[in-house]
Amino acid sequence: MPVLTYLEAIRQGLWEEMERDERVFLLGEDIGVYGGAFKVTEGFLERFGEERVIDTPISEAAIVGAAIGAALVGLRPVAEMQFIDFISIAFDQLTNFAAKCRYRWGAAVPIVVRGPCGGGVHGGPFHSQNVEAYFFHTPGLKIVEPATPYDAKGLIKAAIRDDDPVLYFEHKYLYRRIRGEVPEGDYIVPIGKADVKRPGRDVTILTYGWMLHKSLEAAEIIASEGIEVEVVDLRTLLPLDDETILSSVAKTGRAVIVHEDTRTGGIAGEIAMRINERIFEYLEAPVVRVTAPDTPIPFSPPLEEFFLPQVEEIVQAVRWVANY
Amino acid sequence: MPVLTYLEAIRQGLWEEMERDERVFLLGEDIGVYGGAFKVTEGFLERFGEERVIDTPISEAAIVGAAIGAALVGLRPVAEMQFIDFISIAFDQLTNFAAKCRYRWGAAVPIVVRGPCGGGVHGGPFHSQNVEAYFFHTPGLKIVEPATPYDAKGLIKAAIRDDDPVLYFEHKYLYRRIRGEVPEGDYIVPIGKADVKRPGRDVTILTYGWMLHKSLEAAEIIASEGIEVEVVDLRTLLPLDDETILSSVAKTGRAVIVHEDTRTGGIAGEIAMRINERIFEYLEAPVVRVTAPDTPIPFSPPLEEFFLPQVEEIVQAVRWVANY
Amino acid sequence: MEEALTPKQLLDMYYYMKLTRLVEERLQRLYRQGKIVGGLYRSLGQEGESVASAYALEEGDFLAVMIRNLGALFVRGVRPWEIFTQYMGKGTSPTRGKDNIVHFGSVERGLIPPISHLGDLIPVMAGIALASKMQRKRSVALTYIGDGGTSTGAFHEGLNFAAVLKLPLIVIAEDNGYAYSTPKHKQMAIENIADRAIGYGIFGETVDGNDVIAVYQATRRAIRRAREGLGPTLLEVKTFRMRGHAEHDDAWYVPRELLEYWQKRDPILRLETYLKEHGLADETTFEEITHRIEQEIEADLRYAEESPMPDPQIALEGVYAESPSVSESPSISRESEVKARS
Amino acid sequence: MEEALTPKQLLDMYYYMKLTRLVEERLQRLYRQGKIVGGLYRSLGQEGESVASAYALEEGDFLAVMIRNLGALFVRGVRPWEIFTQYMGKGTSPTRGKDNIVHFGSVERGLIPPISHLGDLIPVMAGIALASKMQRKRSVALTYIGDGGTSTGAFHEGLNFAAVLKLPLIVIAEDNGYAYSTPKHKQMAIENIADRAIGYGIFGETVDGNDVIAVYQATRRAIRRAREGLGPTLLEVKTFRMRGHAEHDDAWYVPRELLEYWQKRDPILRLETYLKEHGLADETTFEEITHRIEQEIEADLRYAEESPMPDPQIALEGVYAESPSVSESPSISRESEVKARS
Ligand SMILES: Cc1ncc(C[n+]2csc(CCOP(=O)(O)OP(=O)(O)O)c2C)c(N)n1
Ligand SMILES: Cc1ncc(C[n+]2csc(CCOP(=O)(O)OP(=O)(O)O)c2C)c(N)n1
Ligand SMILES: [Mg+2]
Ligand SMILES: [Mg+2]
Repeated sequence: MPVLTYLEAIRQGLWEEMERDERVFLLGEDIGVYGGAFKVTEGFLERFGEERVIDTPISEAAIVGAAIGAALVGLRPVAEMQFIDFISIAFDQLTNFAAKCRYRWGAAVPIVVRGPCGGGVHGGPFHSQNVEAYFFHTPGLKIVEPATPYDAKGLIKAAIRDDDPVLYFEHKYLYRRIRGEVPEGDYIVPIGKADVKRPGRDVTILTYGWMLHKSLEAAEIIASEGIEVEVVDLRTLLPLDDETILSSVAKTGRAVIVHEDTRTGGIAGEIAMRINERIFEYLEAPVVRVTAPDTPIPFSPPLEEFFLPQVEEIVQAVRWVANY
Repeated sequence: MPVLTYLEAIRQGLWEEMERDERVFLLGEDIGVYGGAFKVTEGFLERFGEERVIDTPISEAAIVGAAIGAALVGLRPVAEMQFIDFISIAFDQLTNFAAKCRYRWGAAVPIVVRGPCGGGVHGGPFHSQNVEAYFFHTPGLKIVEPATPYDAKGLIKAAIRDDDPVLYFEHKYLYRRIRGEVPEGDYIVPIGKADVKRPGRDVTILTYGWMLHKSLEAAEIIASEGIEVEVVDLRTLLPLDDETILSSVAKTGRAVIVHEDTRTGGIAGEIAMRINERIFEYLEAPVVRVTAPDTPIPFSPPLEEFFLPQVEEIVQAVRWVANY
Repeated sequence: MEEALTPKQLLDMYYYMKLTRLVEERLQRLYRQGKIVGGLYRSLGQEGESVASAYALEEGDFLAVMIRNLGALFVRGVRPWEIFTQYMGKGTSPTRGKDNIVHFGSVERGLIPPISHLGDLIPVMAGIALASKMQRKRSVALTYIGDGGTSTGAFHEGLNFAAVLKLPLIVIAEDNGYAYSTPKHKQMAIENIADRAIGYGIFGETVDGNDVIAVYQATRRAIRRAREGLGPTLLEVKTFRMRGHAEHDDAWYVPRELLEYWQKRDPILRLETYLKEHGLADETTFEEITHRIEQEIEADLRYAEESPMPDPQIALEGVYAESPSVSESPSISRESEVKARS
Repeated sequence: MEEALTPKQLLDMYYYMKLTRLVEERLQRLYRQGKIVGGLYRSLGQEGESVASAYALEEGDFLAVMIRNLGALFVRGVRPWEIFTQYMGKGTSPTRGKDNIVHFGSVERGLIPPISHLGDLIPVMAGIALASKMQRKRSVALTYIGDGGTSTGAFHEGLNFAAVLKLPLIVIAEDNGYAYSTPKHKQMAIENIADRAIGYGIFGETVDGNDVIAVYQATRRAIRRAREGLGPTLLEVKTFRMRGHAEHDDAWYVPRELLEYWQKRDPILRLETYLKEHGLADETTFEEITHRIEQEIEADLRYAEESPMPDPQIALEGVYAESPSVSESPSISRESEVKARS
């Protein structure tokens, strides 16, 4: 099977969907001529033409608004946010317009809004954010964040084919650093399904995005101490895959939630709540979380590193719950 | 002591702060000549003049942006959102500009953004929302929501005097329905402090806003069954008053979190997570929550009533944890 | 090159304007009787521009109204019972009680409902216009914005986006003097909203909004340009809001002289005068139309009043395409669930 | 009524322009040496408009720059070490490593830093102008926006807000041909950004951005009007971005002829020519200034290079006014805490 980077996998998924379905089109800032700030859409303009690869003005609200309009009348727009931080400007269109159409008047809004999220590249406070928690609270939206090339391709296809608005977060740290086998041609990673990336019986780590890789590292380290960690890659953040989450934690009785996003109001809270609501009596230890602290994300490398959750913290958290 | 409505208490607090400190000024849509859509600022224009009571264009991003600018140079702006639902348009200014100034460059942004939130008046999907969870995840912001006239006055004063950006949510259902004793003259309800509105030893209810009143009703009902509920009014949602929350739950060993806001990603998750992280071993039962379901808020009375958490649901939840 | 209106078309427009006014008058009575849920927003005095602009559209075009464009909905096939049931929150309403007022529509009918947030429709309608262009359709997208709504960022982003991509979008800017209690001069430092067209490089025009023929013709021009690929138009209609923002607002802040000035320019009266002067109708015609409308209203209102309120369970439906797994109610079923899991 | 510049002022401006260029050239070397953290944004070719507009300000005025206004910062007292430490993420940088590039400032110095989100500064600077007006101060607020940034909703909301309230705000709109890879004609369907002033009812003017005297004088006019209570100005400067969006971008999409055209109009060369033609300076003057700048740069750079990186703990500080109770790290301390609580 071909080995692709995470970025190439996204590109391939987008490309194949554009080939498959002419209703699919792209819009965003600098995605055409330039191929996107991270070159995800490089070559698309040449292949698919200006009508399906649209360089827009710097107007995130209009980009998302126009995507909504086009989706309402049957197209399948994929809008890029140059950095996901700028989605804050489309917050209103997403949470009030896109998310509520189906409920209010039965209209489908099959848009995908994608863009690079996350830290690790010294982007500073406005080019490094994780924004899932801002949208996680909006019924009507779906949120996915792949961690591997395989999932990246499968999820972008699923997102485009989904009949509801999907936010697709790409972790920029993984773009060119993570490679993996990706089947040629068509396949789907279903939205709403988590994936056990490493099976284990003692402690469950629930995570996604870049932190999957740190968690797998931590699991490897801790395995030498005889603790077998099960690492669940959430992949879809909304709706959460309760079944996979709860059955893993019911099995291990111990859960560590790891997210790169800041702590208070991050999605770990909801997950812990669900575990506690549904399988309280299976818990052998408190559910703990490893997250960034409650600050903006700082720029300078020593600060950013201190801010971001590190493997060692995950190891310690796992040890702590294992020994509870 | 004089008895005021919740709305009058807010008005009095605002008025006294305007009298006390000439740096305080108001801006928003229709707040001057008209006195605000809900008449919170009625009479202010006449007393304080056009310079301190500014009718603005319909531009929530500019209203909040301008408030930030004025606050940076030493003023104390209080911005009104005509309905809190429209704060979505100022989401970017609040989460990216206001919240991060102090951290990035040490600048204080002492703004207050206030407005009517919540359901119960058949306002439909865009005039009834609760938006706390959207801002709860932003380090640098503070969030308060009073439930009583006393707290309403004390918190608006605290919010105006606070050196950081504060979102002040007023529940429109309570405006004219809730009355209570309010001291004349100056006092403060400190930001960051919850309040035990009813002491009890068996189960803790953690709640705020309109739901405080429903929770007190539920506590009353359930008292006849011999279950003594402690009702904690959070009042400040960010930062949460961990001490009051945890010591109550550590005492009762049982917690029900009640919020009017929708379920997934609502602030109940964070609270449950903290309880679980810190006082897991004191828990005699899972922490449960009574919330609105994961849908937009519907308009028609039977739908809205079904959507909103009801006293009977709180009673059942309390019974369930009490008997666990 | 003006497009002349036939007598039939003029009478058609008259019917829709009158229908709008009478439905709203009936709504006002219902409001006073406490039969309406929530607020009532009237378009008194603005029936002309709403009807005439929508009347200029053709099949396949898309329309998105704001709160004062009830007349435009009627032109596009909406019937009074839809309005009554919406305002009453009935289970038979187009949204089954989920949303209110003119917040309903369907893509099939070419009707895109607004959300309350002013301005948001403009980028959305730009997207519909974009789709039309991409699919080589003739369809145009038409929407409205109040003088107040033009202050929103969405207005700007949407119009500029449409301008750059030369999309078949028509935005009718309604200068009706006020945005809630805020007079236009506190909303913008210009006299004519159409001047904003200059800053977008699009067509701008200001017409008398209470002259239905002028509005119709200007809209036709805009539509023609749009279909020819010449891009968007910002068409300003000068009119006046003859009631408060909503019925709870008695609009004491509006000078009486302004109301009197515009009262004399009532669009329905003006059309009546025109029709009479041109020998196209007389009082009998108007009475017949009014009578017909009253009957339609009675029947539709009866249906609405007899309709049941929605089944509460509907509140949980329709969030996602797949039958949604809406969160269960709190804790009651939880014990059994936990058991089921073990 | 033009305000003449004294020879001293012209040489001052020359110094700041040259300082900007040489600091950036040094940054570019550092960038290639891998000594810079993150991206490098140059203002090559735009030093003139940045310096001249800021030079028109007086004490007590407020300035907020965007990424291509390094020169404006120097005019207002920023020194090269601040820039070097910012770009290197040093603990001695004005933000102690928390933010990067020109994202620093202080109210006392009258410098308001941008956030990355384009357009957001305009409402914020409108608020500063509002405060100035309310407090009966003479201060004006001046900020910049790129051709691309004018497409944002914040641009519109902020300018309209300032227009209605007649605030002392000056927005310098920099038409530098591109927004990242996007040429201006894909950003807007107009030739001159200043035309947008018409839609706000404010003063608009377009000047040659590479003519520092023209920019200075136009800014002075705008400031004078602002101080007289005549409201905001949208002042467009025509210039060109002579490098890529940032240093990683080689700007292959920019036609070579355009670069050549603008190369000939380099603002520093033009000022040199002017100074020479008017007998105000000769090559020696320029060499002396350059020499002085080089020495300043060396010293400041040394300081920056020798500065330590920030103490990681700083990452947790300064979120709130009161010493923040930043969330503790995960689970390690938790056991003892639970104990403490019992
Ligand atoms: C973004 C936003 N802010 C505030 C409101 C509240 N609001 C509803 S209608 C209205 C006035 C609208 O005035 P205008 O656009 O002139 O329309 P008109 O009512 O005159 O037809 C306001 C402020 C809103 N709906 N959306
Ligand atoms: C709201 C927003 N969207 C996207 C970006 C990403 N971005 C940064 S600079 C830039 C281009 C800016 O162009 P322009 O405003 O013309 O300024 P210039 O770089 O030419 O000085 C873009 C798209 C951003 N910073 N903010
Ligand atoms: Mg109006
Ligand atoms: Mg530019």
